[in-house]
Amino acid sequence: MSVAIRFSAADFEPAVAGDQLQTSSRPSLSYWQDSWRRLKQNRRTVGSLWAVIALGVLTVAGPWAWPVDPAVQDVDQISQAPAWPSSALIVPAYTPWAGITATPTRAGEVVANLRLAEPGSTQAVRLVWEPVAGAAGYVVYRSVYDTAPDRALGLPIGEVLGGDRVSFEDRLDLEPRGYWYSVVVVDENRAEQEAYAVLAVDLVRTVSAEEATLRGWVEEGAALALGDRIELPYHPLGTDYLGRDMLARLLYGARVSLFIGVVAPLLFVLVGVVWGSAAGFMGGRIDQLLMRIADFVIALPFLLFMILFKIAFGIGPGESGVFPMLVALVLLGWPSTARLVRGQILQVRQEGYIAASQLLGARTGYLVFRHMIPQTMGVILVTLTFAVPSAIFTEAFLSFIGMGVAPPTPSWGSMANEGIRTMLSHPHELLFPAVIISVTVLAFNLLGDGLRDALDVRMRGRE
Amino acid sequence: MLTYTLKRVLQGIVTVWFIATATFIAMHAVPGDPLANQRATNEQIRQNLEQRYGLDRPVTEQYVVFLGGILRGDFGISFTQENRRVNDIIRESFPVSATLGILAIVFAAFGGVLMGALTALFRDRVPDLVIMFLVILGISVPSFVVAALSQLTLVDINTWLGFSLLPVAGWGTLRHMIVPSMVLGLGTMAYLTRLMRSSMLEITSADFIRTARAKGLPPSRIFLKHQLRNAVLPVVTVLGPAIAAITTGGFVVELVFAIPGLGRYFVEAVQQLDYTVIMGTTVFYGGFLVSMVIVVDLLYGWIDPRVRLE
Amino acid sequence: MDEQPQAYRDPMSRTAVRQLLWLGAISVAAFIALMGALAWASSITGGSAIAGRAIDFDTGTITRALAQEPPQLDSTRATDSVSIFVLGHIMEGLLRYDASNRLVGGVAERWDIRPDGATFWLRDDARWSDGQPVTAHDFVFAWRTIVDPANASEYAFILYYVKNGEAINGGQMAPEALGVTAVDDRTLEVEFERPVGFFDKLVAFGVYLPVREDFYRSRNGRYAADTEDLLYNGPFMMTQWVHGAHLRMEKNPQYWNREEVRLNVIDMPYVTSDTTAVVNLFKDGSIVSATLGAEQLDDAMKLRWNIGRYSDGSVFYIDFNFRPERLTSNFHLRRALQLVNDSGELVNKVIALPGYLPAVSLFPVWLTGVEGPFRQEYPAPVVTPNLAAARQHLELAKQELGVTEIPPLVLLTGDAPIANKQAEYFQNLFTRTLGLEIRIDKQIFKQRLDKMTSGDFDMVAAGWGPDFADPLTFGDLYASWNGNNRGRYNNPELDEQVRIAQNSVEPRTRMDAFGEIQRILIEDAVQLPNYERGLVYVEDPRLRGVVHRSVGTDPDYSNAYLVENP
Amino acid sequence: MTAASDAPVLDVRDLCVEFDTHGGVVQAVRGVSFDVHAGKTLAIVGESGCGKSVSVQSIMGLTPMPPGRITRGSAWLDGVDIVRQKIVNGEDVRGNRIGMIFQDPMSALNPTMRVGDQIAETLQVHRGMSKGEAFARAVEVLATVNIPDADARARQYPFAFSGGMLQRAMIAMAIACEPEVLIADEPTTALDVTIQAQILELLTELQRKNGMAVVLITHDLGVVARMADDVVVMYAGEIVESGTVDDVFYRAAHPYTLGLKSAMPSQTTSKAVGLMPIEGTPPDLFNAPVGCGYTDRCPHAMRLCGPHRPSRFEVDPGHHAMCWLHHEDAPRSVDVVYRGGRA
Repeated sequence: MSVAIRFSAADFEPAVAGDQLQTSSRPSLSYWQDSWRRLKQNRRTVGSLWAVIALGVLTVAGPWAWPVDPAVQDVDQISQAPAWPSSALIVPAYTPWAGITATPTRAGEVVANLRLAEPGSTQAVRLVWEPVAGAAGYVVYRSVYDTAPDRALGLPIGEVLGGDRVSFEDRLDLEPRGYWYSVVVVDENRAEQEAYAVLAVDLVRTVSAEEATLRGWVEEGAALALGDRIELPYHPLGTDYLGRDMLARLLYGARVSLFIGVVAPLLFVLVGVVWGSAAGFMGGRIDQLLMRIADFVIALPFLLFMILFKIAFGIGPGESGVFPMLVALVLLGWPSTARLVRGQILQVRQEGYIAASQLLGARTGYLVFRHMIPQTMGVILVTLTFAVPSAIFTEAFLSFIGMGVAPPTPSWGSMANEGIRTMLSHPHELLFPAVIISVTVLAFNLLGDGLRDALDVRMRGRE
Repeated sequence: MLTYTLKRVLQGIVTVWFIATATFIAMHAVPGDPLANQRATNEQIRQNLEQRYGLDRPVTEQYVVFLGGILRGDFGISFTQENRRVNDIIRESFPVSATLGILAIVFAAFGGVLMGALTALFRDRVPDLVIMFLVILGISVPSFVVAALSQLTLVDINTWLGFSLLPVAGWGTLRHMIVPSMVLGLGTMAYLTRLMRSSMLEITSADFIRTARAKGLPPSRIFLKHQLRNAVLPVVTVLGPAIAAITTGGFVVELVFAIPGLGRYFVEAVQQLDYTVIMGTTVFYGGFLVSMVIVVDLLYGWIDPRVRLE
Repeated sequence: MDEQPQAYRDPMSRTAVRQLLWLGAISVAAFIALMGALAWASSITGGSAIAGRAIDFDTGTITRALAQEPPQLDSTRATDSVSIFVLGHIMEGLLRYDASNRLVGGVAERWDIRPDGATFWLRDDARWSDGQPVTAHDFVFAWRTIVDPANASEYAFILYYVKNGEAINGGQMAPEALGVTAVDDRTLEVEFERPVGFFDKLVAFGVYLPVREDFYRSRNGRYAADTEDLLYNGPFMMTQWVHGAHLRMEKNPQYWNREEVRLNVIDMPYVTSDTTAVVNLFKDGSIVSATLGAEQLDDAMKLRWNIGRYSDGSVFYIDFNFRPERLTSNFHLRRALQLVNDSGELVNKVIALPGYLPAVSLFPVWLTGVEGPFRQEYPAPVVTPNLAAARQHLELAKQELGVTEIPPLVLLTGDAPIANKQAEYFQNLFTRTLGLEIRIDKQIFKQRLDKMTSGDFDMVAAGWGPDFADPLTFGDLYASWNGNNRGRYNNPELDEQVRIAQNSVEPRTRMDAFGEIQRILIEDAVQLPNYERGLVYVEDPRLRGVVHRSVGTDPDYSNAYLVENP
Repeated sequence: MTAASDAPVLDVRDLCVEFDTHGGVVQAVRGVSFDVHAGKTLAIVGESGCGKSVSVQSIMGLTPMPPGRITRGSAWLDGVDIVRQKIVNGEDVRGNRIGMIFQDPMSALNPTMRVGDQIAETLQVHRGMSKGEAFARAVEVLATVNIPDADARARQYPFAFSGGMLQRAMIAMAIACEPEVLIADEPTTALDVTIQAQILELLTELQRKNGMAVVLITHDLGVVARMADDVVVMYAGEIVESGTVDDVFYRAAHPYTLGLKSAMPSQTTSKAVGLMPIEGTPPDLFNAPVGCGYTDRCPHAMRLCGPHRPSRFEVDPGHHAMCWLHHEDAPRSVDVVYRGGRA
């Protein structure tokens, strides 16, 4: 038996109510406090919450923080990758060049003394060479790689007709880098000779004073002497296919894409949930009817009906039809969510507590929204987070057929669509929109997951 | 079971009829003259063309002719592909698109279930995060980019190997199907993975899993027979609409991999307002989608007896 | 209490992973099995055995891709470039182009073209692919079918040079009244509606090809629907045609000039309009040639491919709407826009593709004038961009229109990538320089066409490709009676010059007329020329003798040959 | 299967289970010991939340760890501590030698699997039977649990079964491998009274037939009176009284047991007196009480009950109670509690 502990007689008086009340149990939390606590604990969800807030701030304050107009085109800096600010040399304004002719004196297969008529610049490269007798003309090639050893002459940029015309001016997309120009003789039956003359040049970026003022790089009437160097407008994230500042376009694009990317999915998931739960709950003929209507909507040719919408909403040329686009997106997206929610509701309907709640006189609406839909919250959140990218890209497609956002307003989706075309040569035009879309999708996905775990009543009480 | 299928098939036919009618009305409501072409033609030629395609008759009459045609299984002649019957176009191109679509769905379903289960098992650990990241990347990059990049890597692999492991484009043999169907199925696989993960997590805390463990069943059996089977249900429900998305989304893959599918006709017909091809492809796709949805529902009934098909 | 009970998760995940891998293995096997089954099912209908290599020396086969399925191989109704490319290889007209692109005899051995008509003497060894000789009747039947309104051919207007062509096509006369008769099997007599100097170029063009009547009628309406519904008299014949998937042409044993044809097979197992896919096929060594987009230029140079260039003959410009109620009918407004338009900047900076040339006139550089190039003999008046002058014209326009600010102008454009980029460039240009508000109206093909015909635009980005190698194919575009004059430009002085060019035969007067047309278009600022489109392409060095041309069959493999190691 | 006369089949010693929660550690089970003899039924009684389900489930390894943790104690079956090691000579003990049934039959069966298959599963796994053989055996077992038309029923799915029949199916599943011990975690709570009686009847009959030991967890003293041979009363994660059913019913030696009895309706309860519920709620085991957990609610609480944990007094041979009233210095005036033969 246990060791007898000596007790005094007093120990055995009846306990007095006040003195030894047990301390109260742990703090009780309401459902929402508990969810909020669990949400805060999940590092990834907090991170994504901050990301979403950051995106919101970016949309509102962004254009104010980086005051560059996204529609301004800088034709000299087209599709520039993000780089350090560049400068340009002031040179006299460009005047068309009549070119040089010379009577061919000696025969031969290749032109001689291929040289520059004036120092090469991004404004123009003027080649001059000695003519060859019997030549019907010359073809000029340009490559960004050395043409030796295997005669890879690169791009044919021009053809000079007539043996006596011995000059060529190249103005095609000149960038401040090295080029290899080659000139090949063409005989009378238009066959190019094997031999070629090659000239390596290194170009300097130049601009004329008038152009600089026209483009707004310098204030009106600023004193610009020849030979000065001026700073070109700096584009931290580079420029797009028309030389517009990428960072400014991303900030402005956020307004359209985030609005569409968030509001549209919310709307069509909402419609989907209501439609699906009605079908799932009611069952029988109504369920079949609702589901058949869902199939009907999915199978319609999307492009045809979008054009019809455009006319129905009377979107004039060049107007931004954001509201009709929302309607189009909602009409497109709800069937898949509806079908998913219906599937879940069919499972939930069998549960005991649904019958119990019905017994207690719960009306259908309350029953569906209070009991059934929280049960399918996990699946709904997944569809919601997947709807974000599809909404963004459908918006891009709609803008492309002139129904959504009219140019020059940018949107992430259309920027990504344009970026696809030059994916290999200028990857940054696709990379930045794709990255920021991924960040948005990731943020909403993690937030969705975090919400699902936090709101899931079964997880209550667990850490 | 049979009566249910018959009922569903009947409903399917009515749905397809609705689809055809809605498309017919929309097609005629959209502005643009189907016969106009780059070069203006004189009045006489316009009348002859209209007669050949029966466009000179009022719309209602054209509709009756069109319905009669469908019942006889004749969709008429294409406006742009001038001497090809729409039936031939569908007969030759639809099997290709259907093959591509079905392979893509199967790939997406298997992949989605496997990866979804994996992420649920290793919740919040390395595999979960890695797969989650890939899924996010998969869906936030437009499908055209995925197709173009995969074709490019295929070219690099072939050049690196020195012989062509897999053909870069074209159609015909088995090897042509592998990469395009995977690319087409990628987006849906990402979606199914997330879906599977969410339902797996919910099933793990269900009571019958506790009973299964109390029966001393080995973990693998619990996972396969009890957990997986119940978790697959929401995935199956979403297969129906996913098939629609894939077959219509096939246009991009068919363009990049030079696959003679129905996708390009589906899109170009609308651009060219080629009435007969629009109707032909829409009715056919509508039929294909409706039958797929019926198959999926039957499959669902087989997996989850609770949803006994009343 | 040292060892904790195994955590609930560990055994579960290890075995489950084995389970998953096992499940993965089955699914891969099932996937392949399903592919086999579907391949068997689908290969019955579509599909094609792919050779896989670009050039096969021992069978003399080259493989290339097709931009699209040829929509119409009935030569009496074909209009698009892909159909004309195929027809150019499987059929032969009265005349043809030789290896160095000069006009030589085709089915005709000798020919004589006079101001009022022409006579062609056919060679006796010209055969159809079924062995029967090609006779003058085949040409008579073909040309009558083209102008027959029941055939509703869009190219019928090219036959209007032959007597009564236009009347028949308008339904006033019977096809038999056409001014072409077969004097006997070997001689063909043609009577002109009005003198035409370039009739030799016309008969080398796809529309004037022969069609044998008995065979045409025997196919009862299915002529040219499939390989067995066509008769071939050209260097090649079609041996396999899986629509939209695979088209194969083999050397035509019956062709009279078969010795000069050195290729045996032209195999086209890929049909796609995606340029990146075609370039990837070329990089993979599956096809002999590919057109390069801006995207692939860097790659092409890095891989040291030999790159060619040719002009596809078409010109692109901005058309104005001259209907009275439209602002663009005001000359000063158009002049202002013309003075800020710099096609050099558009081509050199924005489009940046080597094949393109800045356009300064409606007539492209490749057109031949009296002897040398047209543009050298009749240089276009130069419009140097001048902002100050442009703004003055803008003020004049505002006064004439009685407005303080020009209301927004609508620029109608299509949905091709370059059209989209170009429209945004002009929108910014006109806003930056003249402060005009431009609204871009993006439409897909048929809707754009509909708006162009109904005049629902202020400006439209448009273009025109040549139908035959003579300035007239561009010259008559702005004639008031021409259906393609979408802006309804109406200038009697220009109409007068077009009639001169149409009716006279003497080259000097015709070219002077085209020179005048060019001056009027520029001085009246009727259009803003943008660029002359050229294509940059890569070709397998082992394939030689391929001819590229702006009008007609392009590329032309009739005289191509293979070189083992270049 | 004749069990050794008095050696216990399952011997649980000083089992402690803790849970990590957001507020800190909850000691759900604070040193529980009991043993189960073949052919006999041990009832574990107590209010919900006193830790009776947790202790049994943690022995069977069903509590998710984390957040749960078994910090002390062991459970001996056949000389092997099954808390540490579930595999005894190559076979998993659960389902094979210890069967278990749960409270809510509606959700305890896999909805997408036929009932017959779910029973056959245990036979396939533990007895290595083929699918057909196991299914046939499953039908027999279903018959033994008085399910009519067992063969057809075996092919049906759980949703086609009523609550009672589902419970029978679960029992069939648990006894398919003729386990030595059957743990029933509130088997009848979810069922209405008539079905309850049938299930209890079935359990006793099965026990009589194959002599298996039954651990019955319930909060219903009526069920205990009917079924149990020995009883263990649990309160706040501890066993406050244990003994034979007569000890606990007629010679209750702990104020909590008395409280429970008086709160239970029986034929003898007169309408006038009515039922006397026990005021207050059991302590939250978030910070487990130092002394006797029942102090707050005990009418006879003394000053030492709060600070000091009562030791375990043996009131009769095999009948123990944890209450300071049994201490020799405790005042005899309060004799409501049976003080055993000694007093």
